[in-house]
Amino acid sequence: MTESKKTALDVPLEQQETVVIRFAGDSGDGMQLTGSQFTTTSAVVGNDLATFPDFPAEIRAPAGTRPGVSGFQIHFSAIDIHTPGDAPDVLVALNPAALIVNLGDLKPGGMIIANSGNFTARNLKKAHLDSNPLEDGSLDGYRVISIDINARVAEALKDSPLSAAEIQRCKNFYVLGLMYWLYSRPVEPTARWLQTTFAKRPELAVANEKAMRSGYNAGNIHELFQGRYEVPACAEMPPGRYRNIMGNQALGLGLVAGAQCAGRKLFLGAYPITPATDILQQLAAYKHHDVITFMAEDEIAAICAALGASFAGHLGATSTSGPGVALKTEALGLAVMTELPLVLVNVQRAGPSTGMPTKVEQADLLQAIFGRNGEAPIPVLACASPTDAFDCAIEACRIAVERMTPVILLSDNYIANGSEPWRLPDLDELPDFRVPFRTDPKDFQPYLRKEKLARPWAIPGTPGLEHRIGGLEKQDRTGNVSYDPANHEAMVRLRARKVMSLAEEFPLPTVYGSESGDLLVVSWGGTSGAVRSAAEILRRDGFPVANATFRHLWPFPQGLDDLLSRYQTILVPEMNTGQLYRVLRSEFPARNFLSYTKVQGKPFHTSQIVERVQSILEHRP
Amino acid sequence: MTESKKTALDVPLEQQETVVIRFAGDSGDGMQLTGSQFTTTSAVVGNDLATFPDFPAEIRAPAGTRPGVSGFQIHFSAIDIHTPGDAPDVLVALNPAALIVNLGDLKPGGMIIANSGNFTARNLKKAHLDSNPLEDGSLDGYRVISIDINARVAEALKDSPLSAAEIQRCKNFYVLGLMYWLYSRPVEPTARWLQTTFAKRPELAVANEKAMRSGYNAGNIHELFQGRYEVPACAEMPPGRYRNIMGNQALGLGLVAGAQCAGRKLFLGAYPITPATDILQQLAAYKHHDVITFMAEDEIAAICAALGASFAGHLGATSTSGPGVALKTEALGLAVMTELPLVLVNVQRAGPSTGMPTKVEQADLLQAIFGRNGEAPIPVLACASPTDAFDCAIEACRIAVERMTPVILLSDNYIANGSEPWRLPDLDELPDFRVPFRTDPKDFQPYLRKEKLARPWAIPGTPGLEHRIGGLEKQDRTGNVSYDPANHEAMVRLRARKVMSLAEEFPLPTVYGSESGDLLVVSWGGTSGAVRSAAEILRRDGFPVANATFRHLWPFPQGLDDLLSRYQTILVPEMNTGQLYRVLRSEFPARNFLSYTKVQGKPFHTSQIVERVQSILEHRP
Amino acid sequence: MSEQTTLTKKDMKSDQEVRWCPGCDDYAILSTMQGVLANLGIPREKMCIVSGIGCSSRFPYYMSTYGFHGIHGRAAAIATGVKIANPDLSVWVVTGDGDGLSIGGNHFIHAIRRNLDINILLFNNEIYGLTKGQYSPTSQTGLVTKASPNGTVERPFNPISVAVGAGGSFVARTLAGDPKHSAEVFTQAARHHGTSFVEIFQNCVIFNDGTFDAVAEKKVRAERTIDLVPGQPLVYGAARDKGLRFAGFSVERCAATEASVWDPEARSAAAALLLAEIGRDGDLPVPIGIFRRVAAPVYEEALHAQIAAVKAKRGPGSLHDLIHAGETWTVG
Amino acid sequence: MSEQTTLTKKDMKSDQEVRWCPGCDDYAILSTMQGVLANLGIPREKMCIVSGIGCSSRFPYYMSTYGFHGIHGRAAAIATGVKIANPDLSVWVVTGDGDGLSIGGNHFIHAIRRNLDINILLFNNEIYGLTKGQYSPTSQTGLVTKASPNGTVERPFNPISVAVGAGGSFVARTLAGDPKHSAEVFTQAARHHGTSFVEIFQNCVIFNDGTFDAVAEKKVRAERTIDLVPGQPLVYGAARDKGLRFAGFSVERCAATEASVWDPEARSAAAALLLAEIGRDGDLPVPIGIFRRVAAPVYEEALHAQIAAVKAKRGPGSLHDLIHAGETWTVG
Ligand SMILES: Cc1ncc(C[n+]2csc(CCOP(=O)(O)OP(=O)(O)O)c2C)c(N)n1
Ligand SMILES: Cc1ncc(C[n+]2csc(CCOP(=O)(O)OP(=O)(O)O)c2C)c(N)n1
Ligand code: SF4
Ligand code: SF4
Ligand SMILES: [Mg+2]
Ligand SMILES: [Mg+2]
Repeated sequence: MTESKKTALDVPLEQQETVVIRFAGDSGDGMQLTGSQFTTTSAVVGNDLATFPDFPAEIRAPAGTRPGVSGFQIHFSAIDIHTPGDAPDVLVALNPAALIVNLGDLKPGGMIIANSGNFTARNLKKAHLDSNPLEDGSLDGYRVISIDINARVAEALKDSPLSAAEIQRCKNFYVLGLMYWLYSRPVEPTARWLQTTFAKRPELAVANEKAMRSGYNAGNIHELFQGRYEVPACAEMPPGRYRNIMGNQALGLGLVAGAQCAGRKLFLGAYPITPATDILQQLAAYKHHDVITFMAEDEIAAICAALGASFAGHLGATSTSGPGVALKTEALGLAVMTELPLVLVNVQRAGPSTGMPTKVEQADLLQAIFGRNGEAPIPVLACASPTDAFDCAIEACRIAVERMTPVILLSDNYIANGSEPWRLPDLDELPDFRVPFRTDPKDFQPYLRKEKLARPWAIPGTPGLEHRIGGLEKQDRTGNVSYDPANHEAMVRLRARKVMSLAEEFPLPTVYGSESGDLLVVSWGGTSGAVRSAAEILRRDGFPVANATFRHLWPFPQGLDDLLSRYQTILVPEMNTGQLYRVLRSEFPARNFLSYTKVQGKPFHTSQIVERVQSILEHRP
Repeated sequence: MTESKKTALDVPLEQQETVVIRFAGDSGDGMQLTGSQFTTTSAVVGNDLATFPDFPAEIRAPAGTRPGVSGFQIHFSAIDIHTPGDAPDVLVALNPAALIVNLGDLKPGGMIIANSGNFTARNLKKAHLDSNPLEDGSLDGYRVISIDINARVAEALKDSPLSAAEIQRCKNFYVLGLMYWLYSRPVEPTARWLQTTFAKRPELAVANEKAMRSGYNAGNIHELFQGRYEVPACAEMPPGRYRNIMGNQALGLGLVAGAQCAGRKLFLGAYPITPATDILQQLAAYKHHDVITFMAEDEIAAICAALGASFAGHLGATSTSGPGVALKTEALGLAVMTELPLVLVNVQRAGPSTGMPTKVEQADLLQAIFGRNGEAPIPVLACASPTDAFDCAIEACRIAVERMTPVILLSDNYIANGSEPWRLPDLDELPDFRVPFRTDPKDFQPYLRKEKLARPWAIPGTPGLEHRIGGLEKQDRTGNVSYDPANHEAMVRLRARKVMSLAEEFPLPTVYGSESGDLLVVSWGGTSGAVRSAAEILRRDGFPVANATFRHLWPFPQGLDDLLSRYQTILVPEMNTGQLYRVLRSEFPARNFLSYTKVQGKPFHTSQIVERVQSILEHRP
Repeated sequence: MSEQTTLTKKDMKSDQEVRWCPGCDDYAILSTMQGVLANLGIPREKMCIVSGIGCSSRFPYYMSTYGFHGIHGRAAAIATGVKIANPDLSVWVVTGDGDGLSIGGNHFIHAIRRNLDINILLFNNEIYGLTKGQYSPTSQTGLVTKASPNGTVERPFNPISVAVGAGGSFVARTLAGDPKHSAEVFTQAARHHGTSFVEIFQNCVIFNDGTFDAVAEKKVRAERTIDLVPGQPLVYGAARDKGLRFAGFSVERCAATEASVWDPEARSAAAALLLAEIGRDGDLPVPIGIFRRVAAPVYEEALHAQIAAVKAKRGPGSLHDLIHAGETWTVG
Repeated sequence: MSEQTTLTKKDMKSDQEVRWCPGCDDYAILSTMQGVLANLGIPREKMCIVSGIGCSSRFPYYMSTYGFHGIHGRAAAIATGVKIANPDLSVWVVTGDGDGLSIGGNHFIHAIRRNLDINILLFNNEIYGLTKGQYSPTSQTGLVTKASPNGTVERPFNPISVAVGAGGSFVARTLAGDPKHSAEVFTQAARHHGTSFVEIFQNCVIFNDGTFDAVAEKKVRAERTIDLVPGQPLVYGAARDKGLRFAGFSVERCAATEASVWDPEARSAAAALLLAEIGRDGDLPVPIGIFRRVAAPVYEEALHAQIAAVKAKRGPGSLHDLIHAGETWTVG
């Protein structure tokens, strides 16, 4: 097939406010790359956006099979958005497995762009399909654009020096070009990226660019598409320099920044575990940023080494997921007793036990707040979006060093792997919370209190401050071992006060919508985007609903009861069986909470929240 | 000094309803033995009783020092009692350290029996005392009986073939004899015990008996005592055969009995930890009772081996304390996911971290209920007294095999080491909850549900039932690995229902006192005795207060809200910062709970509860 | 006991789709094990495979025996419970270099110390496969992974040395890519009475491709490995013309005729350790086969013998007596 | 760096009352260590002692240095963090046979593998002292304890073998009751560059009294132990007239004049393992002293060298650049 000469002008151009595309193919098809290129280009044209990848479960399944499908969803928009979108408007499916695995999510009437060249008998069988969905009518109701991309790429690159197999690996750029055409985006940013990335293998840069441009040109064929779309730049984005960032990345950067704000080296002790591994890997590359990563033999060693490093004057941190937190539980207690700074990051995944390691859940909240033996209070924060992870990590570092305490920061798989544009912070805006080490031996006592009830940070190497710490109960001030009953009670309450008095400095969550009323929807972590989007839609449609995102989960900010008291009902959507709901009910028994839960290893759809709220409001007395 | 010829008739005999004695001396003085002999004899004369030892902290401290003091408190009574008593009426102090460490607990005006022979300058110094309290007036306000027991024992045994050092080791029997005289108890039971115990060393039996009888006779000297006491038999004890038993012992026996009721071998995987070690040690001696004990390399291996044993058809159990539970957390999740029977016993101690390992606390409740990653519901029971531990252990075993689930049984240091008379159960009264293994391959599916939502117990070795289990999410019925969103939600809810529906079979706690009213005091675990005693005193004194002990802490029995609703206020005394209180507030937000906490590594005194209740009732509107 | 049936390799396959990466060496091990287990003369229901977490630990799902896919690092502990509870089972632990030697190192050495009659297969790919390629405690120093962008600075464990140091009674090594050799070693492991430990050089085609090529690749294997066969001389080479011999506490190359005879049953494990020390980077051939095979007391047997002795002496325990033990008295 | 001061043994004592049982061997070790540390020429503030839980793990409280009494089994892991964070410190891990080899076995072997420049003292009393006397992974088979009323059926670890198997670069053994020998070994340990492991035969007078008497008691010590001194012949006996010599992979008694010369720095650890295998129940003298002392890369040095290399190459990292990395764009 030759490139069509028809121009874009031949088809109508439709403005859309917001679009969701899911790219899906085999693990080897490069869908993540396609997605991230589309993301960058959309960012550059000024859209707001949010993305979420859908990796196959842990092990690389054989090519062509359903478990081998890899997906990437992008939501790009002319307005402010908060989630990667519910149902895709467009599903790009590079093989039968990709089609069948993702079809259920597609919007009714949505568009399917299928690589018909891969719908062979063999691939259909691998996908456990008895017949070809492109032909058996099962896709009726969708707009199906069926293209033999294999053939088109082969044709487009027939003059390339690459091997046939290598040529086929350019397929994803063909698709990318096609989508650029369809959504009226420039190919240049990607072309430039190809040139730098493959600077050492220019033939690859050339081939991929050519594939992309062929795809772009193919879009002009109006046999394929009845129209083109345009999603204008988003006017609501605050001015500034931006980059697109994933939650895990932002969190890692936040730890680096937090340690710098504290004037300490960052020591990350970690043991790999999905979906937290990225943080370790990212920081391992920051050796010139005063970051030490120690990959330990297990989670226990990881946290213990971090604690040892904190004792020695670094800012100890440890990143993991639920099963790893379980293993770190005992050492967390030691951190509470020794009152050393420590940041524990839990990138939550679906449990219990090994559960569904690549799927999202936020079911470790109760563990974070209550899951230790003895009275071992620890502040708990949760990040609400990929970019929020940066700020949360800094705040966690601040609390840790200011109060000499372990801090738990909750993220989740959805935030960790989701991405959104990040307005890059001005470094001068970052807080300075340097806490000097104790050096003066005069009247030194290791458990004497300073501001915020912190004990002094007196590190080995300092003459005259030699002292011993440990997990046995400490005598107030001296830190000597003590079994005195009254001292124990005093210390238990002191440790509690040190943490609970954070309530005084935690700000109240921002409320969107009216300051009082029938319904407040509260969210934390991975539900926040969907709740915020839903509330905006609802308010736009005239429903009197407010929403707020909680970052500070333990303790709750002072005045929260008062804030909550202004609403008749407080809806708490969660990806668990109602954990925050339980805690809120216990802390604010006078308020009227309603739990709404989804435990499917998948985030809420905005529409689910919308519907739930509508039904609540409809059934008002 | 020669034995006085004056008879008991020369001093007045006073009846007392209830008496508390604390025996205290150096670790090497044999106070535990003295206490337990006094206990047995008091039991035989028909008193109700409760005891509690006060061991020195973990390591044997040097003789004569304060940390080296060992104590044993016995409360014996003509009426039904529930605690080892608040303040002792009598303190027996064999050396200065024992006196000074225990003096603060003694009742105002209480009696001190001091071994003046040990109040030497050297011993005073070891006890960090500047002057001799027997002489410096600091004991004014107490009735001090000062006896040079060292000299008296030497004198009494001057014809014994034993060495001088050995003779001094008979001191505790001299003291015992003295106390037998004072409280009008027979010396014969102990004499018999000495004869059997030292059958192979009759010279020891003779010497100790002689020491005891000299002590007894010495009591007759009215220069020492102005009167004798008698505590009549308790008429309230239900008829039956009794023995005195400690909580850990009863719990161990309960596990043995529970396994037999289940028709399974008991497999205890454990790693030693204070105060749970006894259970392992006790069961290690039960090899002929179908009990296997496996002392593992750590707590994780202990629970994992127990789980493996359950998979293979035994009843797996694991005993530990808080820090050990922390380490077992991850494996508990695996037990939830694989749905295998498992009983985890947590004998709580004071935390956080290593805390005060020999002291009591009940601060692991939230950990038990909520302390796991993911949605991992586990039933939680708590025993309320030493003898209750037997019944609770059997119930835990029953739930574990009937529902194929891990069960957490909470005990604490106070219950574990306390003792009380146990009306021995009729073995025919024990429940029969044998659950047959699945053997029929027909339609076998490892995750198909039976009654109570349990899955079948199909053990390796059974032809035709070969299957695989593990920690990844299970497909309903087949048990195959599944990442299906709807299946996950269904399974999470199914596992929750399996546990939460226990509420239907859990009985409501017995309420003592009126069925509704101003105040209900609820207790669990180690607070139960004090609460029950306090409530009895209060009711006797006309205060309208009811009390109830909770065994079933997760889920709560059905109808509990209704029960609670009948009281204006519900007081929740706890040896933590209010953990049950928090859970109750969350589960029953409409009720009015009041938390009352003591976190001193020591149990509540009955009087503390009495006073708290009085002050609440006084401040009623 | 169910009657002995003849099993075929196919009988050992479960109905689950195998989900390792195409080209992964795990397929080869699976296939070999299916053959070996079918031929042990043990009925399928008497076999139980316990694993931890990792690519390798997916193994039990693909076998038609009883299986327990545990949690990370704890396979040996779970297997210990299974074996004690039912000594009649043929228990296999399948683990990886991460599962068995990183997080699970403690249970690993303790299982070997206790010497239960179980078999531990460690799929050593010198990488954490399942978590997408971080260096492991067996990775060679310098390995670049995402967790070690500048190369790992850690010294690796030698799994054979660790097992020997922990008192291993059966310690062996084989190559995933040599099914004949593996089958023989697995069979020997199954026959050994006590904990049998087998390190398997297993290629992870995705994250650590080719690590073992220098010794394990078909073309070089004969020259770069030497099979330790009990009672046989230490001979290797395609022509079987080369040998190794001991000289004091070192080992050197020699003609086949002068090769030392291999005795994995010697009292001392020193020679085994010496051979274990031969690395892939030197020019001596890397030993595979049986490093160590000695008789030692088996934990669950000693335990059950002790239980039987107590029972024999004291008679079967009576719950009634237990409850009524100690000082008792009657009320009413 | 603070100026070098001369420390006396008394300077090393903390103000805390020592609380071990009267007669416990731990007192002797404490006293010896106080002397050794005072003489290292290291200022007190540069010393950090990290322990787990157990009687032995109370050790840091009694020293006037920095100390961290950790949680059970995790001392090596905590010490790893301390040492990486501040390589300038002299870091000592004090642990027991339970703390270090039972629950802490994994961190133990991994510390040895990584070969940080730390010193690990394992107080081996073959019992769990603090929990009042249960058999430990080093208890002799048959030991009757409350947890093993019929005698334990477990095979013990040999701590020296475990350390050798894990790749120990310095492995030694001493007797608590021989302060001169201990002092020498501790000093050698401190001087060694890498993880120094010292097993100390330590008598628990309460729960396992006399376990080591057959070799460690003053009266028999000269005949029943042999001190492994680098470069010296393997000679022992009160008259120093007896010796050991190697014969193949075994060791035998001989006249002092025929004794083999001990080389703990040999390439292979096989000889060390062979000597470690000599048990207290045989009639060969039990080796104490230095089993192994070899140079090996030190973890924290390699790590910091790598960091320095990256810094040298890329310059000190800028947070601004890190944040602004990748594709960025401007709005407004
Ligand atoms: C407690 C816990 N920590 C970490 C993980 C993540 N994890 C899963 S497998 C694995 C390493 C696997 O390596 P290996 O045992 O060598 O197996 P392979 O995949 O290479 O076969 C890790 C770190 C986990 N599942 N659980
Ligand atoms: C997590 C945990 N498990 C168990 C214990 C109980 N415990 C304390 S010390 C100890 C064993 C100590 O043995 P060892 O290390 O040999 O020290 P020793 O007392 O003999 O010097 C145990 C089991 C604990 N404190 N923490
Ligand atoms: S990641 Fe490596 S070890 Fe895992 S399945 Fe793929 S090739 Fe095999
Ligand atoms: S119990 Fe044993 S090891 Fe512990 S202090 Fe006493 S004698 Fe020493
Ligand atoms: Mg691996
Ligand atoms: Mg010990």
